[in-house]
Amino acid sequence: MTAPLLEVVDLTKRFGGVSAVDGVSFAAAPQEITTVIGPNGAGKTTLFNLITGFVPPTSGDVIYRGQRITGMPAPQVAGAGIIRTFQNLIIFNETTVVENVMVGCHRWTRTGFIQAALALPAAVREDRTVRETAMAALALVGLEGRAHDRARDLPFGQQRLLEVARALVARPALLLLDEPTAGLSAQEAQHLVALIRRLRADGVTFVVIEHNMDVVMDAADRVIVLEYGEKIAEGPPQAVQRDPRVIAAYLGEEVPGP
Amino acid sequence: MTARPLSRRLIILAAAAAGTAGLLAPAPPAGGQGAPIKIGTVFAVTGPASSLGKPEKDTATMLQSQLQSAGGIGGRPVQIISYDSETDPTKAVLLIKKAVTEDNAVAVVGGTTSPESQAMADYAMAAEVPFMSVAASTTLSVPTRAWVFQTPQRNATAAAKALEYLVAIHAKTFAFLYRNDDFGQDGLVALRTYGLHQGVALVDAEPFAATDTDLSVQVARARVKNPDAMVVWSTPPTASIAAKNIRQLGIRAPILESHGIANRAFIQLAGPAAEGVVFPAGKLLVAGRLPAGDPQKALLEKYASDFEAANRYAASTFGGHAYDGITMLADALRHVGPDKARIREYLEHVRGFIGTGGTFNMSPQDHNGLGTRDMVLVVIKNGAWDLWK
Amino acid sequence: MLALLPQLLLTGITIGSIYALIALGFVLIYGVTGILNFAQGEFSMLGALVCATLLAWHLPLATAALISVAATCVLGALTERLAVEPAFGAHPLTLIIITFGVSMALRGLALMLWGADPYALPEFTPGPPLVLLGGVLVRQAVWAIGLSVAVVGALFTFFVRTVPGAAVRACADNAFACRLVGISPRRVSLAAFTLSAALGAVAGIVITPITGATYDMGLGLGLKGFVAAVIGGLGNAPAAVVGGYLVGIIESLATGYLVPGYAGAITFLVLLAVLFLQREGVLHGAQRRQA
Amino acid sequence: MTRRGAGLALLACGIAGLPFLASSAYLLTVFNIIGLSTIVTLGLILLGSSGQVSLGQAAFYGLGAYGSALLSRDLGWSPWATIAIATAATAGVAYLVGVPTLRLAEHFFVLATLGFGIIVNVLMVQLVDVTGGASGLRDIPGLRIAGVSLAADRAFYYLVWGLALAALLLAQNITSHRTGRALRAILGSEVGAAALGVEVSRYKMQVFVASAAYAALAGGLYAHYIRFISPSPFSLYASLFFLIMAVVGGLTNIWGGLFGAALITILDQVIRAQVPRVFPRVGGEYQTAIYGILLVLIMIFFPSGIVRGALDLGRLLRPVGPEPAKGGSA
Repeated sequence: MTAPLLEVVDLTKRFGGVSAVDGVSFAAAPQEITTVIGPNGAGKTTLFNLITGFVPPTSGDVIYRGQRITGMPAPQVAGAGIIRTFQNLIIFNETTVVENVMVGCHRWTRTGFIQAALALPAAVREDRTVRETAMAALALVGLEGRAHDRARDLPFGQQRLLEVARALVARPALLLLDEPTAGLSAQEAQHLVALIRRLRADGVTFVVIEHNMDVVMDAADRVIVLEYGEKIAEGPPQAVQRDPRVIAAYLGEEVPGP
Repeated sequence: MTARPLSRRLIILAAAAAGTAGLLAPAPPAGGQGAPIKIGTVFAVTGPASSLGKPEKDTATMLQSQLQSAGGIGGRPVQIISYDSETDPTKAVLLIKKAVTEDNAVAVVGGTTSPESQAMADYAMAAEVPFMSVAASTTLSVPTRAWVFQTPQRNATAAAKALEYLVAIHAKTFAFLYRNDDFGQDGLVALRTYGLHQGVALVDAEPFAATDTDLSVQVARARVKNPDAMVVWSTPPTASIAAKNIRQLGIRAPILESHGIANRAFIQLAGPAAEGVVFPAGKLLVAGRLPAGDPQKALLEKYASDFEAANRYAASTFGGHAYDGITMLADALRHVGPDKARIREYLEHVRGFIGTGGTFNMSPQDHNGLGTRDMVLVVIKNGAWDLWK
Repeated sequence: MLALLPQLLLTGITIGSIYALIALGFVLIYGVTGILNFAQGEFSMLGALVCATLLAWHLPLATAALISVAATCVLGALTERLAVEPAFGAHPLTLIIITFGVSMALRGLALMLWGADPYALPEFTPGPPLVLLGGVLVRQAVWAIGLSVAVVGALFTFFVRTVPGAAVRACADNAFACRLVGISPRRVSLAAFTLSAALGAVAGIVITPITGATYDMGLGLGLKGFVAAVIGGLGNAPAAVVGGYLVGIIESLATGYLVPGYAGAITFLVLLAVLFLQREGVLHGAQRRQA
Repeated sequence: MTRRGAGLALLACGIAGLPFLASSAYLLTVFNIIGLSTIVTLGLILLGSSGQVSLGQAAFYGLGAYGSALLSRDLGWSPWATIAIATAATAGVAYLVGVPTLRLAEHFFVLATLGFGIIVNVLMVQLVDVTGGASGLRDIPGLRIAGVSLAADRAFYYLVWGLALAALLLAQNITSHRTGRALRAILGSEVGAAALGVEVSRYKMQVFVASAAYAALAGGLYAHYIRFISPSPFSLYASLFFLIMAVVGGLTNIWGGLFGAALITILDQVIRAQVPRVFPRVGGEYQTAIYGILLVLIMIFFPSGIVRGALDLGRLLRPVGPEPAKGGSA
C-alpha cells in the first residue's frame, strides 16, 4: 500500500458542549475515491471544514503528504492543493461564469499586485492562459455556452457544475466535494461521476460527501459512515451497505445486537 | 466585453463637461451704461457656523435691496452676489475665486469662520482683490496684509474687554471652558496672555466639542481648582449648556462668557442660569440703552429695525459684521469707483467710519481699526440684556 | 481625583441615555429591514423643533409633544414610501446613501423653517438637580434614562411576546418566508420607519431640555447613536442601550481623567479595543457563515 | 484590451482639451477639485472592489495633506519629495491600522475606520503647536518644476489630471488580471475565495493600503495647490462625501471614481449657480435640501451607480444586443 495522501487522526470539534466531530480517523490513498455518508447533522460538512482549515479542530490532526496541516489557514490549505466545494454552493454572484472559473486558477498563477497594476506582459500572458484553461473546464462540464452570462443567472444545477469546474481548474491533488450531485438531473449526475473517474485516472484524489446511494455505490472505492460526529463504519461500499449499524442509522432504528 | 460601452462613457463625459461649462457660465452681465458693480459675499449659510453665516447673508440681501432702491452707487446699479461656503474652507476658496473671476466682483466680503477667512485671504493676496473678513481671529489682521481687512472686533479685543470685567470684580483666578476650535483656541491664548499681565491667573482650561451635550465633567474638573470666576468661550448651545452645568453643580462664582453668546438663543437655552452672566459685545445688543450722545446709537437702531423687518428674526452682531464690511465698501465705491487698487487704498485710510461694530479707524498698520472702546460689557438681567456698570 | 467619580458617572449616564435613545431608533430599523438609517438623528431634530414651535404657540407641553411625535411619524412614513421603498432590494450602501440624502433634505428644510439658532424646551419636571453620592443629576436625565429602559421593555414585549412582533422578527431573518406567511416585507419596513420616527421624535423632545435643539443636531446625535448601535451589534435593542451607556460613560471618564481635548479620540480607542478583545465582534474565517 | 487603451487615450485627449473650452480660473479650479476627488474616490472604489467600506478616507487624505505641508513648510524640503514621503508614510499608517481592523466583521470595520477618522481629526485640532490647530496651517509652499511655478490653475490642472489618469489606469489594471479576480471573489464570498487559495487578508490589506495611498497622494497635491489647510476638509463629513461619490459613481466599476466625483462636484456647483437664479432671495438652506433630494433620486434611479446605470441604459437602447441570447436553459 502506498503512503496515504491525506490522513485524519482522531479529529474532534466541539461547539459549546456538543461534539460535531468526535474522534474521527481515516486515510485516503492517492487516486482513491472516498465517500462520506451519514444522516443530516452527522458532522460531514464540519469534517470538511476541519480538513480545509476553515474551522480549527478542538483536538486531533490532519496530515497531508506526510505534513501536519492542522489549524493551517484555509487559503494555505488550498494553496497546498486541497480544494473543496460547498454543500450550499458558493458562487461569486456578480461576476460572469467564466470569471468564476478563472478565480479557480488563483492557486497556480503568480501575478502580484504590482505586476497587475502595471499590466506587465507576464500578467497579460498569464491572463490568456487562465482564460483558456477556464474555457476548457467549462467545456468539460458542458457550460461553455454560458461562459459570459452572469453566474447568478444560472439555474441551481448548472451552478453546481460551475463550482466543480472552478475546483477543477485549481489543479487539485485532493478534491473534497460536498454533495456534488444534489440538484443535478440523473443524466448530469452520471456525467459528473464519469468526470470524477477520468480525473482520478489523471491523478486526483477524492473525498466526496454524497447522499445519492447510486452514486456512492457506483463511484466510491471506500465509504465512511458518520453518525453524531462519530465514525460508525468504514469499508468498501457493498460491505458498508450491509452493516447493521449503518442500516440502523439510516432507518433510525435501535442497533440490533451483533 | 467591457469595450463596447466605452464610446458611451466618453459621450457622457463630453456631455458632462459641456454641461458644466454651460451651466456654470455666469449670467450675461446687464449690458449698457448701467452695468452693475459687483460685490462678492461668501458666508457659511449652512454647516456648523450657520448661526453666524445666516444673518450675515440675510444682511447682504437686505443691503442689496437698500442699495437698489437708493439707485445704486454713482448712477450704476450694485449687485451683491451671495455664495454659501457650507463652513468649508475649500469651498470658500472656490467661491471667492468664482466671485472674482466669473462675476468680476471688485471686492469680496465674507469668510464666516477663521479657517474660511484664512483660506480666502491667501487667495485675495494672490489675486489682489480687497477682502473684508467677517471672522474674528486675531491672526487675520495681525500682522497686516495689504488686501485683507477685518470688520469684527478681533478675538483679542473681545478678550481684553472681557478681562476688564475680571479685573473690576477683583478676580485673581479663573477657569476657562472653551469650544475646541479656532474660536475657543484663539480666546484661550488671548485671555491667558492678558490675564498674566493684569494679575488674573488661568488655573484650569477645559476644552469641549461643539456637539457635546453635557459639560458637567469639564465643570466638575474646573470646580476642583476653586476659581474666582468661570469663563466660557463658545456659542450656543454649548455656551448655554456650560452655564447651566455650572449652576447645577452649585458653583456660585460669576460667569463670564464670550461675544459668541450675543443672541437671544443663549438666554432661552440657559434659562435661570443665564441670570447675571456677563459678556463683551458690540453695542448692537444694548442699542436702546446707550446714552443719546453715542455716535453709533442711531445706526444700530436703524440696522436692528431694518433687519428685523426684512427677516422676521432679531439682528445679531454677526450680521452687523457683514453690514459694516459691505457699507464700508459701498462708501469706498462712492469715493473712488470700482477700481480694486484704489478701493484698497481708500479702505486703508478709513477714519471715523461709524459701523455696527464700532467706529473704524483704519491705518496701514491696522486693518481692523477697532478697540476695546468699541465694545461694552453686557449683563443678562431678568432675561434681557443690559449694560454692565 | 476619586471625588470626581460620582459626577463623571452621572454625567456619563446622562449622555449615555441620549445616545441609547438614538441607538434604539437605528436598531429598530436595522433589525427588521437591514437598513442603516442615517436620517435617524433628523427625526429627533424635527420632533424637538416642532414641539418647541407648538409650545411657542402656547399649547401645553404634553399636547405639543404628542402632535410633534405624530407629525414626525408621518414624516418617517413618507421617508420610507418616497425614498426607501422605491429602492427596495438595492445594495445596502445605496440605501444608506439614500437615507443620508433624506437627512440632508430634512436638515435643509429645518434650516428654512427654523433658522440656525437653537431652541429650548422646558424640563418636564422642573426643579433643582438631584444629588447622588456627591454628584448631581439633572431631573430631565431621569426622564431620558427611564425612557430608554421603558422603550427596551416595550420592544422586548412586542417582539418576543406578541404574534405580530414575532412575525416581524421572522421577516428580518428571511423576507421570503415572510411572504409565505402572508406578511409583506414592505409593510414591515413602513412600520419600522414610522415607529422609529416616533421613537426618534420622543427622544428629541426628552433630551432637548438638557441640550437645546438646533436644525443640525441630527448629525452629531446620529453619529453617536450609530456608534452605540454598532457596539451593541446592531440587531439587538438591549445591547444597543448598553452600547449607548457604555459610550457615554467612557466619554465622560476620558474627559474627566485623561486629557479633555482628546476625549473623542480616546473614547474611540477604548471602544475599538473592546471590539478587538471581544471575539464576538470578530469574524474569524468562515465560522459564522458556514456554521 | 486595446479598446480600453484607446478609450483612455481618448479620455486623455478630452481632458487635455477641456481647459481650452472652459478657461476661467474658477472652472479650472472646479475641474482641479474634481481631479483630486477622483483620485481619493478611486481609492474607495479599489477598496470597494473587495467588498470593504471605509468611513475614514478623508483622514488618509488629510494625513497626506498635513504630512506633505508640514515637511515642506517647516523643513524646507521640496514639495515633490514631501508628497511622495507623505504618501508612503500614510500607506504605512494604513498598514498599521489595517492589521487589527481588517479582521473585523463588516460593520465593525466601518466603525473602526470611522473611529480612525475621528482620532486623526482630533489630532489635527489638538496638536496646535504642530498643525496650527483648528485655525489651520498657512504659507504652504507651492509646486514648482525647474523654477516654474505650478500654482496657476491651468498648470495644476494638467498635473492633477495626469496623475488622476495614471491612478485610473493603475486601478483599472489592479481590478483586472489575477488580483482583480481575487478581489471580486472576496467581494462575492470570503469563504469561497479562501477555499480557492485566495489569501483573503493579504488582498484586503493590499487594497486598503493602496486606497490610503491614493487618498494621501491627492491630499499632498491639495495642500500645495490651495496652500492653506485646516482640519475641516478632512472630517468625517468629508469621508461621507467621498463615499457618496464612490457609491453614486458605482462601487463595482473603476470609472465610477471619475464619474461619481465629477457628478457630485458638478451637481453641487450647478445647484449653487442655478438655485439663486430661479429663487433669487433664497440661500444655502434650499441648496442643501435640493442636493439631498437629488441624491435620493439618483440613488433610486441608478441603485448600482451612474456608470452601471448608463451601461444598462445603453444596453436597453440598443435594438439588437451582441450578447448571446438568454433564457435558453433557464
